[in-house]
Amino acid sequence: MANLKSDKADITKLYKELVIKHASNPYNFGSLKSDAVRSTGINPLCGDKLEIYISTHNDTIKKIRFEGVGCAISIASASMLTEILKDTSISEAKKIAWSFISELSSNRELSENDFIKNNKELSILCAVKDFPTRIKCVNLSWQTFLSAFDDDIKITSTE
Amino acid sequence: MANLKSDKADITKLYKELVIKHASNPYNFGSLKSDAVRSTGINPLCGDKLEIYISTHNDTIKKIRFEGVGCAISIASASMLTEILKDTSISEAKKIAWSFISELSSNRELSENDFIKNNKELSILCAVKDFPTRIKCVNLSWQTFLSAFDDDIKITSTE
Amino acid sequence: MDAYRKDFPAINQSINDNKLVYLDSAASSQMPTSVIDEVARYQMNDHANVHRGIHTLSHRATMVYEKTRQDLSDFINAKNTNEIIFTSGTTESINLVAQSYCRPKLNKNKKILISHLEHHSNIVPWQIVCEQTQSSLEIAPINNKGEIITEDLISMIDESVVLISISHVSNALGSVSEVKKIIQAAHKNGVPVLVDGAQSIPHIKVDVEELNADFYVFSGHKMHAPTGTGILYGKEDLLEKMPPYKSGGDMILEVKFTGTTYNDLPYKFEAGTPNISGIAGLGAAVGYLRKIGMINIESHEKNLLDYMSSELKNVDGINLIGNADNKIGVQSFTLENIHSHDIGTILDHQGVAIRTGHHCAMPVMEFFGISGTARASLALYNNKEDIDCLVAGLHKVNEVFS
Amino acid sequence: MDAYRKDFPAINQSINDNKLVYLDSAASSQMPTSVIDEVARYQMNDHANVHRGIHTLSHRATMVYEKTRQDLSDFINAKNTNEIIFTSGTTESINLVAQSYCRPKLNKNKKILISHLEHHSNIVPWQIVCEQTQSSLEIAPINNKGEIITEDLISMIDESVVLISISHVSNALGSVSEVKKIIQAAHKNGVPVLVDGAQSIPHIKVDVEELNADFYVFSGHKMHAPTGTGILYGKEDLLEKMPPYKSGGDMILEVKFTGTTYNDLPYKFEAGTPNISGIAGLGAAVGYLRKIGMINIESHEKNLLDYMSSELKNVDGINLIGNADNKIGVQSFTLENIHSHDIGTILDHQGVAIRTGHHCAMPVMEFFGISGTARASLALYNNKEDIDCLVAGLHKVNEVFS
Ligand SMILES: Cc1ncc(COP(=O)(O)O)c(C=O)c1O
Ligand SMILES: Cc1ncc(COP(=O)(O)O)c(C=O)c1O
Repeated sequence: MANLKSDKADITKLYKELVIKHASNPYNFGSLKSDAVRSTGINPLCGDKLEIYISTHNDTIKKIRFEGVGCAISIASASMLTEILKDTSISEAKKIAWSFISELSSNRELSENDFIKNNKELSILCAVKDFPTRIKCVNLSWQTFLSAFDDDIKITSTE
Repeated sequence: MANLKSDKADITKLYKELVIKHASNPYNFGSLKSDAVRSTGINPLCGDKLEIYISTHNDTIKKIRFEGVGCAISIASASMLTEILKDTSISEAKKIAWSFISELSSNRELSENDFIKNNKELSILCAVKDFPTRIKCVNLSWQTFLSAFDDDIKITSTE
Repeated sequence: MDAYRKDFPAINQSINDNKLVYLDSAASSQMPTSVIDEVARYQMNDHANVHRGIHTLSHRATMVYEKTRQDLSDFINAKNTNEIIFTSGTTESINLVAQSYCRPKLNKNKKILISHLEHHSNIVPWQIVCEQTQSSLEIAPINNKGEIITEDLISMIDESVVLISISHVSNALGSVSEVKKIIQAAHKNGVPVLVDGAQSIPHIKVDVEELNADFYVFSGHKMHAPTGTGILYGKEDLLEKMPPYKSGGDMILEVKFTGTTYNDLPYKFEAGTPNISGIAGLGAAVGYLRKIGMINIESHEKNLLDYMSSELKNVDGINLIGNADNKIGVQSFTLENIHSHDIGTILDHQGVAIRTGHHCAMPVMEFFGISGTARASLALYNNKEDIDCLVAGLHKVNEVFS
Repeated sequence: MDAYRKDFPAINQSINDNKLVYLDSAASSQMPTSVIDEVARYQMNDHANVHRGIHTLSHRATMVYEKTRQDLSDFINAKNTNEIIFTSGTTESINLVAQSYCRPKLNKNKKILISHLEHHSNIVPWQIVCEQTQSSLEIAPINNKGEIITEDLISMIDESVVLISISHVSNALGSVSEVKKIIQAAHKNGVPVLVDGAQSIPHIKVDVEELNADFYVFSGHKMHAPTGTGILYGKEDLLEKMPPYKSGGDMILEVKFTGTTYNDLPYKFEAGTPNISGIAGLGAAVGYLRKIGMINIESHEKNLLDYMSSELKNVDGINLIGNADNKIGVQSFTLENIHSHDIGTILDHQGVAIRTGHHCAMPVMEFFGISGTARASLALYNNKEDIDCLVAGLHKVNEVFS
């Protein structure tokens, strides 16, 4: 007979509170036409593939969309990314992306970054730190976003 | 300080009783001219190299010589080989060589082969069975001899 | 077979406060204590470099190493130990054949023939060698059950084919290919066949002579031995004619700057110091499998796979991928609207370890129009309780996503 | 350093009724308990396939594996872990560079430059790739002390040289080459240098950045880690541009029959399931060496080598081969009229393990006009008593042959 004790609360909590809401109905899902910057991200472990489209005006991100296939966590992360970075300046957006990625690789319980601390959903998403195999799923969209502004790298891989 | 207990008696015995006598003054050392069959043996582990020259008449080995470099055990074995196989028929010589080689790979304490049993020096040389890393040194000349009559193989390697 | 569970320390542990249920043996299997102990024993008592020394430890190490070669030769019924080449794994074995056997024979009029069912390790080395030689790589099709369509493959065989390379058992779907039939057809056209046995060797009795395979390759770590060990079985006359792949110490007779003479089989293909402790463990693993008996393992796993496939059907929204008539060891599946990674994570938190994603078989995923599957794979130590845990775990996944 | 002897189970045993005196660490060194235990611990608790799974064991295995990469990166002062490629050993590392870096660049107007002092593993791969590409292999000379003649080597460098490949320390003679000077001269001509560090890494502190080596290669089993593990260090910009060597699982981003995209560094060069348990042991070995401190190891061994070389001079008929001004780790010698194998056998029967023969360095033997030497080699666990046993054993050899 199956011998299952109770789950750690957090994984189902993370899914139920945040991930499924975004993943089942992601924000800004779709593409932009050819004048937008386009950046591709791949996670070779899962075969996930993400395209992010960014259209800017006067150094501000006016539109941002994504499409692709991925697990609920990576889709949710991309959905949140588009919501958060829309209407910010490119330099501000890059700063947020960098802080969030480095937050995920830190050992801190609670973020010291003001932006992350003050964003409820990002704070919850940080709980993925407890599931290290999935950090790359969260990372994928953020790294793909950053590589859009780096001429050398056009395909991002999280491994 | 050095902490040496007594050797097993046999290794020095083997050297002293048999090997050094042959190795320091091997029988039939040298080459034969071009009409003789010539066969080369190599032991890649040690870089040993042996040439055996055989001249036959009416299916009988008339002259047999060897030259090359090798450890005392392999030189002694080659020296004994030339003494034993000289003046025997080719088929008899091959039989002796085969029996001796298979004797060396057997687990028997005492040989069941009459020829080996009756040849005092070969019987002593069988003691090399207790030093398995050196069996190939003994084998080299016998295998090289056999390969002289096998058109496919001209270079014998004991590894 | 439950009696053997206690031999595997790795499966007798808790993960995330649950008893571990290890259903990922197709990726890498766990080792019995006898293997782990033999590795440690070797390292504590017998270790030295092989083939190069005349002192006692070097002799012992060589004996251990060569005994495993003999064990493997017996295990797969090779003609002799010259046909058993030690490699670092299936991947290296295939690369060796691609570069050493095929590359010199390939040109723009020649082909390599594989199937749509292959693991990346049995695709990419062929893509590369075909590119290097401007030859073409032909892909035999599969059907909706996930089986190689044997007649189609056979109809693609002609004299321009230098080698056919197919898996005995698919790692993604568990489909057992009609290897013997394919080999017979290939040989009628004078074409040799490499069989990728990575997924067959731990599960069924393999007899290379009866199959008449020209090359048969597999990995130690999928048969309860340490990683970093693998086998290339090849028919002696083929191996004899092949140039070395890697070069260095041990694979030569004589090195001069004017030219080098290679050593005989099997050493010609074993350049450098090999994975001796791993090979010691591989010998112990073969001993363990022979003690239990491959026939017993096969029938145990067959029952278990039947049970698993039928129990899984009770899970809401499940779609079983791979329904070959002859299937062993693994069941792949998807859940409606739930990505395989999410399944994997939620199962892991219940102690159930399965594999998710493309299983290094992207073309198979593409064929089914999916990005990946969840895959539960079996080994001799699994039992019905493991499957019950998997099914209960999947109910939980559905609940989280509901 | 005697305190560390107890850490090595293999050297605390009897051979042929004598205490083992292990003087063959240059062939393969013994493992401390911490390494043997880490391998077993990994196998009992953490084993699964790496990089491919999201369940807990797969994550743990990946962590163990990648931690060793970080440890090695720190140990040799690489810029980052992308510069550390896991291979099965020095031999494979050299083959990889020969085939992947050099082969595409070589043609009949190009050269590879090595020295007369090299191990077969640093000769034969170059002979083969030069033959494959009709390019030439140039050999820098050595002198009677057994040293590379640095000026002569440097004078052979020009733009037609695609790569210089030399050993940091000779395994046959212990000579330390002037690697830094050679690298500087090479770089002036835009020529990259591979350093074969198989015999340096267990004995001295290696800093690839300070040396400015382009490639640095070594084996785990010579640094108290398991066999079947090795490292290719390469500068990131060089590795980036190189095509893969082996191919298969893990080294790809995407496989399609229309074309395959390779993975990033370091995975591009790590096809197939790697030797994970061996790598776990390698991490523990690096930890062990760092705990003791390479500086302490170096000075201990230096004293011991001086003692050995001077004590050996007391043996009748001895001829020390290799008298480099800067020498570490090994002393080769011959005894008048006694073949090295006979020396080896008689020593072994007194429990003294040395290596005899050509040490996979036939050209060195040829240079000195001999077929082989006896070679005693040191590791951190050796002491003066070991050397006294060796010398007493050699007196016995002379007595047998008298
Ligand atoms: C200097 C040198 N290079 C290369 C090698 C080959 O190393 P491995 O056999 O571990 O590949 C060795 C050791 O045998 C060596 O001493
Ligand atoms: C069918 C098949 N072929 C090849 C491989 C590659 O094996 P390895 O990674 O041990 O080289 C695997 C396992 O991953 C496999 O399942």
